[in-house]
Amino acid sequence: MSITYIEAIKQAQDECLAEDDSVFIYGQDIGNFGGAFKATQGLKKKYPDRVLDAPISEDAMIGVAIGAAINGMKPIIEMQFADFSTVGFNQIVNNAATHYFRTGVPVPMTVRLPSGGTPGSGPFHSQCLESIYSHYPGLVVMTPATIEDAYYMLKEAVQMPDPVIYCEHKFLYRWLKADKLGEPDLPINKARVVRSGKHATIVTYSAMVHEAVRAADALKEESDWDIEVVDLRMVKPIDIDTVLASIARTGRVLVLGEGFPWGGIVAEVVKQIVADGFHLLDAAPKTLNSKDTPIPFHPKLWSTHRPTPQSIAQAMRELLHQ
Amino acid sequence: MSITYIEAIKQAQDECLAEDDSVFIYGQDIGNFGGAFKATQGLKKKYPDRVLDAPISEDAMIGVAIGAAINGMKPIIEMQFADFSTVGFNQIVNNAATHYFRTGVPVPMTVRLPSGGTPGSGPFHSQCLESIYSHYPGLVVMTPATIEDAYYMLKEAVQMPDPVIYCEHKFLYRWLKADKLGEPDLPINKARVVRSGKHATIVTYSAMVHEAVRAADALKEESDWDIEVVDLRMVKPIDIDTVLASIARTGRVLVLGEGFPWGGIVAEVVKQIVADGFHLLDAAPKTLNSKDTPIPFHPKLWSTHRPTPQSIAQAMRELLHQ
Amino acid sequence: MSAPLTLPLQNRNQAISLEGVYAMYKVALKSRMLENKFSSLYKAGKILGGVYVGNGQELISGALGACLRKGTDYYAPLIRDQAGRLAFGESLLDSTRTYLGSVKGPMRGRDGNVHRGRPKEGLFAMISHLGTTASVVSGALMSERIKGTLKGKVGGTCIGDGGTSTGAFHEGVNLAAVEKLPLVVVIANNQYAYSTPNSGQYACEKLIDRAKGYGMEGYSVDGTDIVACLDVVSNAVDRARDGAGPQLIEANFLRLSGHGEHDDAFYVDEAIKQSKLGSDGLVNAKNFLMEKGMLDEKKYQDLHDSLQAEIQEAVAQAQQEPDPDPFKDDWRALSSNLV
Amino acid sequence: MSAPLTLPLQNRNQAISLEGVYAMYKVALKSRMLENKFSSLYKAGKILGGVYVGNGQELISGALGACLRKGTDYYAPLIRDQAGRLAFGESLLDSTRTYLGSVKGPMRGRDGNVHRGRPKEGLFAMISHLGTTASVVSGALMSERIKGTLKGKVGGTCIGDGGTSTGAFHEGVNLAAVEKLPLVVVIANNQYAYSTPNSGQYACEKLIDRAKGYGMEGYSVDGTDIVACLDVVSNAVDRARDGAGPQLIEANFLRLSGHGEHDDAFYVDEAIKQSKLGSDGLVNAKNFLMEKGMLDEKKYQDLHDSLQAEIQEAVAQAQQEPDPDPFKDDWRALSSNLV
Ligand SMILES: Cc1ncc(C[n+]2csc(CCOP(=O)(O)OP(=O)(O)O)c2C)c(N)n1
Ligand SMILES: Cc1ncc(C[n+]2csc(CCOP(=O)(O)OP(=O)(O)O)c2C)c(N)n1
Ligand SMILES: [Mg+2]
Ligand SMILES: [Mg+2]
Repeated sequence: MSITYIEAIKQAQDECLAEDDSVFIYGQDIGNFGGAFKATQGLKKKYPDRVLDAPISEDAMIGVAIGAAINGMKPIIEMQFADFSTVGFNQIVNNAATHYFRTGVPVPMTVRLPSGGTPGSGPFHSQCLESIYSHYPGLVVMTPATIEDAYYMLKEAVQMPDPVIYCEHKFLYRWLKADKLGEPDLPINKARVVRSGKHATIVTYSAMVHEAVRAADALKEESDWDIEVVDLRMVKPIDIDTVLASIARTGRVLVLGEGFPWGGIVAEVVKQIVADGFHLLDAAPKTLNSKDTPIPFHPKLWSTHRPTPQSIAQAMRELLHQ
Repeated sequence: MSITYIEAIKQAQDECLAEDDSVFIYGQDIGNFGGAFKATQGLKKKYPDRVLDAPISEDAMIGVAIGAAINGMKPIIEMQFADFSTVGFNQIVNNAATHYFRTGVPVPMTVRLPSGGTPGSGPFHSQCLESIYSHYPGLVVMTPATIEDAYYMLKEAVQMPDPVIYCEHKFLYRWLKADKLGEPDLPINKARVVRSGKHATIVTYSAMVHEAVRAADALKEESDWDIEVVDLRMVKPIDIDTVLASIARTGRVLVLGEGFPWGGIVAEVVKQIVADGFHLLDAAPKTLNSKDTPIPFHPKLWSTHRPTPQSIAQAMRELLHQ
Repeated sequence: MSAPLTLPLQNRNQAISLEGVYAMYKVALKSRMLENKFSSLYKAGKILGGVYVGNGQELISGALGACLRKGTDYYAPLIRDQAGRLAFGESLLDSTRTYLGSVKGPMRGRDGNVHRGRPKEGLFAMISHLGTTASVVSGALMSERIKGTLKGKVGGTCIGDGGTSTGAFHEGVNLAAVEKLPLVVVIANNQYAYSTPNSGQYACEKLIDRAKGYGMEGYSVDGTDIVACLDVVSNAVDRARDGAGPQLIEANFLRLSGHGEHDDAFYVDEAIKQSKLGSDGLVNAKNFLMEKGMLDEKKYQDLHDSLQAEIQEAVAQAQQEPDPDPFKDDWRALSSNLV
Repeated sequence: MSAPLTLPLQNRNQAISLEGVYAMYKVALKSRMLENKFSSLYKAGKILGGVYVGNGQELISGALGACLRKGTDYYAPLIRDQAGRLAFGESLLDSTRTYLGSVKGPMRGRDGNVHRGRPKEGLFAMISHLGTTASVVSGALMSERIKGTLKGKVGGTCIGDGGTSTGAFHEGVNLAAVEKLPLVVVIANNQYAYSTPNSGQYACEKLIDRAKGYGMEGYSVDGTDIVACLDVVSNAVDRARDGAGPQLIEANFLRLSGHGEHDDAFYVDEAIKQSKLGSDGLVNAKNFLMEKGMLDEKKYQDLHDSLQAEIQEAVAQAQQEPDPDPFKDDWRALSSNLV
């Protein structure tokens, strides 16, 4: 009776389909085959008319979702990998995202993006696109880091009247396991203090939440630093109040993300922190992202390219000694 | 014998074609017709084999540029509007941008993006995409604000071994006029202090440089504030040293951009400022961008949506009184 | 006079009556006159954005709009589909208000001219990026199928010769074929995409040669012939409605104006202008109706004057309506309340 | 034995000799054996990424690679083109080094498995996003035209049945046709795209029906027949080289393995497996060569053993080579020095 992160996603979709006739899922190999990551396994059998295989046409898949959503449905689009959503990019950012503002008619659709790095996946099966989508007005962007968030946030995403970019992290799919699904503890638009501390704060999201906690544990062990970790959960909009409240306690902050270092969520969080919490800061905010190169294939390169508990702990040491 | 910003672009292309047989231009309606903005007018006649009309296929246009660049050419791609480059997005960010890192073979191509807002152009003919492209490793992004930069930067872009996203601002096309082309005064990777001051700095780029200068002039007149204005010129990579040197003089900074407010160049500049110049700051860095909605069509909405000399001056007053 | 026309096309369920042709002509003429008005307003500096008119496209565009049923069907018009919009039932005011930026228009000043729509009434609001409509309409039709309400419903959209070069169009049309959706796609082949002639967009003999490659039924039609347009389009719409799957129509004619009102179209081939392809379908239609006794100069003048008055009124009303007020506007891109 | 085979296809400039068929068979067999090796290494946990093999695709893939000339032509292979790569002249070591992550491989550990290439030698390095190669090869060919050196040169690329649904593929192929480029596009129709059968990708009868719609010459070929593959591909390549414009080939066969080595392909239709389409082209080729007296069991065993030794050596060498060192790697995405 255990549950993993990917099973939580499947269960959420199953219940969405069961509870609401206007929900359907569309994506490549998601029917009989159950999806590249098995997030829809068994669902085609239960809901044969609402779990549909798509041709390799990401642009058109998003177009279909838009037309259906305008027409009262609540489509879920599964991208086979987040990286391939660049092919549907135009329909997402220019059509889905602008529709409500332009016409007053909302577009309740959810795009599931299997995101982030796993060893040996290389430059085109490892990307984090949340920063790119967050840049555009009209999109909600979620980045669940736990089994419960994966489940509850997806269920809310599907019912939300706006287009939601739901970034599920592939590394967490089977790595996160629990005996059972926990209760919801927070509205989805609130950041969560995952680990409390007093010397510094790490603000992060998605898989990096777990790396941050490891780094914090190591620093506790190593030199008795108490590091607070805040999980943003939703990266657009951002619950900056929870972030600022944490910094009010600690005075120091590292903003951490797995994606490319230029612009994006991490820079945006820093921008918002200094805009409203400059006086709270005892030291310059630090940031950590991947390196500014494509994501390398070889695990030895990959594990240096992205932040690790070691590189996070090192950044924290620098922050704490500033 | 006067010259405009768009004529500088045309002249730069003309000379690139004349001086280097490996340069060619590819884009929609750029041949006989001379391009939607006349940036290639007359060039087809002079270089009939190297000024080529493309079908409405932005993805394939970029693919062509990649194949040609790998093969020793230096293609210039004209997008009819920056907004349409979202259709070629995948080839730009995943193919062109990753190629050098993956294979060691550089891709010397230039993508010209007619960018930015003009009244009545609406959500799909007004966008600024420099923030999106800057996010990706492997691209150089230029945003010239003057006639000279338009000219000299384009000439360097074409000769650069990397893919360059060259964002030319449509509002400046005919609005900037000079008697003649000035001499180059700075390497293209250096930011320029456009107006010196001592009380605060505005860091910006592209058309907003001119709005910032107007706001600075107004503040001088109104209350004798001396505002320094720094033009980034190239937004990836960023010359943060010149920005920090200015802040060292003024202690206060507004980072200003025309694009959407979430993430992007403006947030990145703030991130870099606080990382290396936190101790220089007498007040929290401020930022100003467009509103976080699609770009509205109606000039009355549009002129409130984007930063104006008035809203910039207002932000500066708040910054100066912090 | 009300006897149904006998037309050569096979498989046609409906006969086209002379009354039908006349009704369609009125819509096409109204469209032309409305756009002429926009064109003069543009030249007088009274339009805020660009103006892209459908001169030459009125017959094929109007035919599609006329054959679709508002309230039942879906229609995703493109930039030169003023006639189709009117035929589908879009009001003059929706058009004038959008061009003139009235806050009372369907786009409330947030978007302009050809981008307008009323998605809740089955009239989609296009984005500029070409090729994106086929998949959107397909999505609406797929959702009808899921709901079990598809039967008897049709979706229609239009694409230019140039737009067929987009990957988005290919993906959308192919998907509609895979799903066997009742989608009618009109390729309005006006010989140019902006300044680019067909030779710069495709290398096949006729675009309709692509129908087979998509597994669609395909038809060519002379876009300057009102009867043929009505006939071919109504046949295709009927077949789609009856379950024959997606339909592709290529209509050939010439764009009788510049790409937009800023463009003098110096590049248009004189030979095409002089050919049958270059003839004005509206003039042809008028002649046809005169021959058939449905129209004479007096009746035409009356029709013209009454349309002019209608248009004038819609323009005047939009002009006196308020602009959007940036300080009262609800500047929110999301409909959820998350902050 | 060295007499040229007489083959039914028209317009063929070159006769296919039995020696040619045998040479091609050797390449196809080597490809199969190499990929079998990768497959076992994968199952033993010794490969860092995924493994996607070309079982079933060797003949058509190898034929394209064999007909292109390294040093003159351009070749953009796709995921199942190990055979084409070998035929084009890619070394075994380039392959093993990339799969095994050796820093000495052409991708230096930065990219893996099927993404490798040597762009400066005319062998392009694919990205994962399907459909993007046709335009890239077109760009190389256009640049040859601009330089005045196009004559006698050809570009070749491959796409899957599923990949034809991408907009990128449509744009690239259409552009090649508009530019009348000497591009040969092989559609490797292996009946499935991952788990999706052809009925989920297209609604036309045969994908080659699209050739006419692009204005390309088109050919169908049985992908399990070595002689037919060589014949059709060499004909198309020759025609392209001679200036006949872009060529589209659809080869039909069955993917004889899962999508990747992680996939047991439970969804593959038993009836297809049992049909001629589902036969193993490599077995067919072996039988053919035995019939023609070019091969006997002894000769086959010798061939097999020598190929095995070659492969073993290339694997062993790659395995003992150093991994990339993240601390010595030149972490720069730009080749310009701007900072
Ligand atoms: C993807 C994309 N690229 C470029 C444009 C710019 N553009 C607008 S209309 C047009 C020409 C369209 O030609 P066609 O499809 O033949 O339609 P027509 O204007 O002739 O009705 C172009 C290139 C666009 N709207 N979308
Ligand atoms: C644009 C894009 N979308 C999705 C994928 C994921 N993907 C990789 S291979 C594949 C199936 C390809 O099928 P096909 O083109 O028939 O080639 P085959 O694997 O059968 O050789 C898919 C969907 C991709 N690579 N690119
Ligand atoms: Mg046209
Ligand atoms: Mg396949």
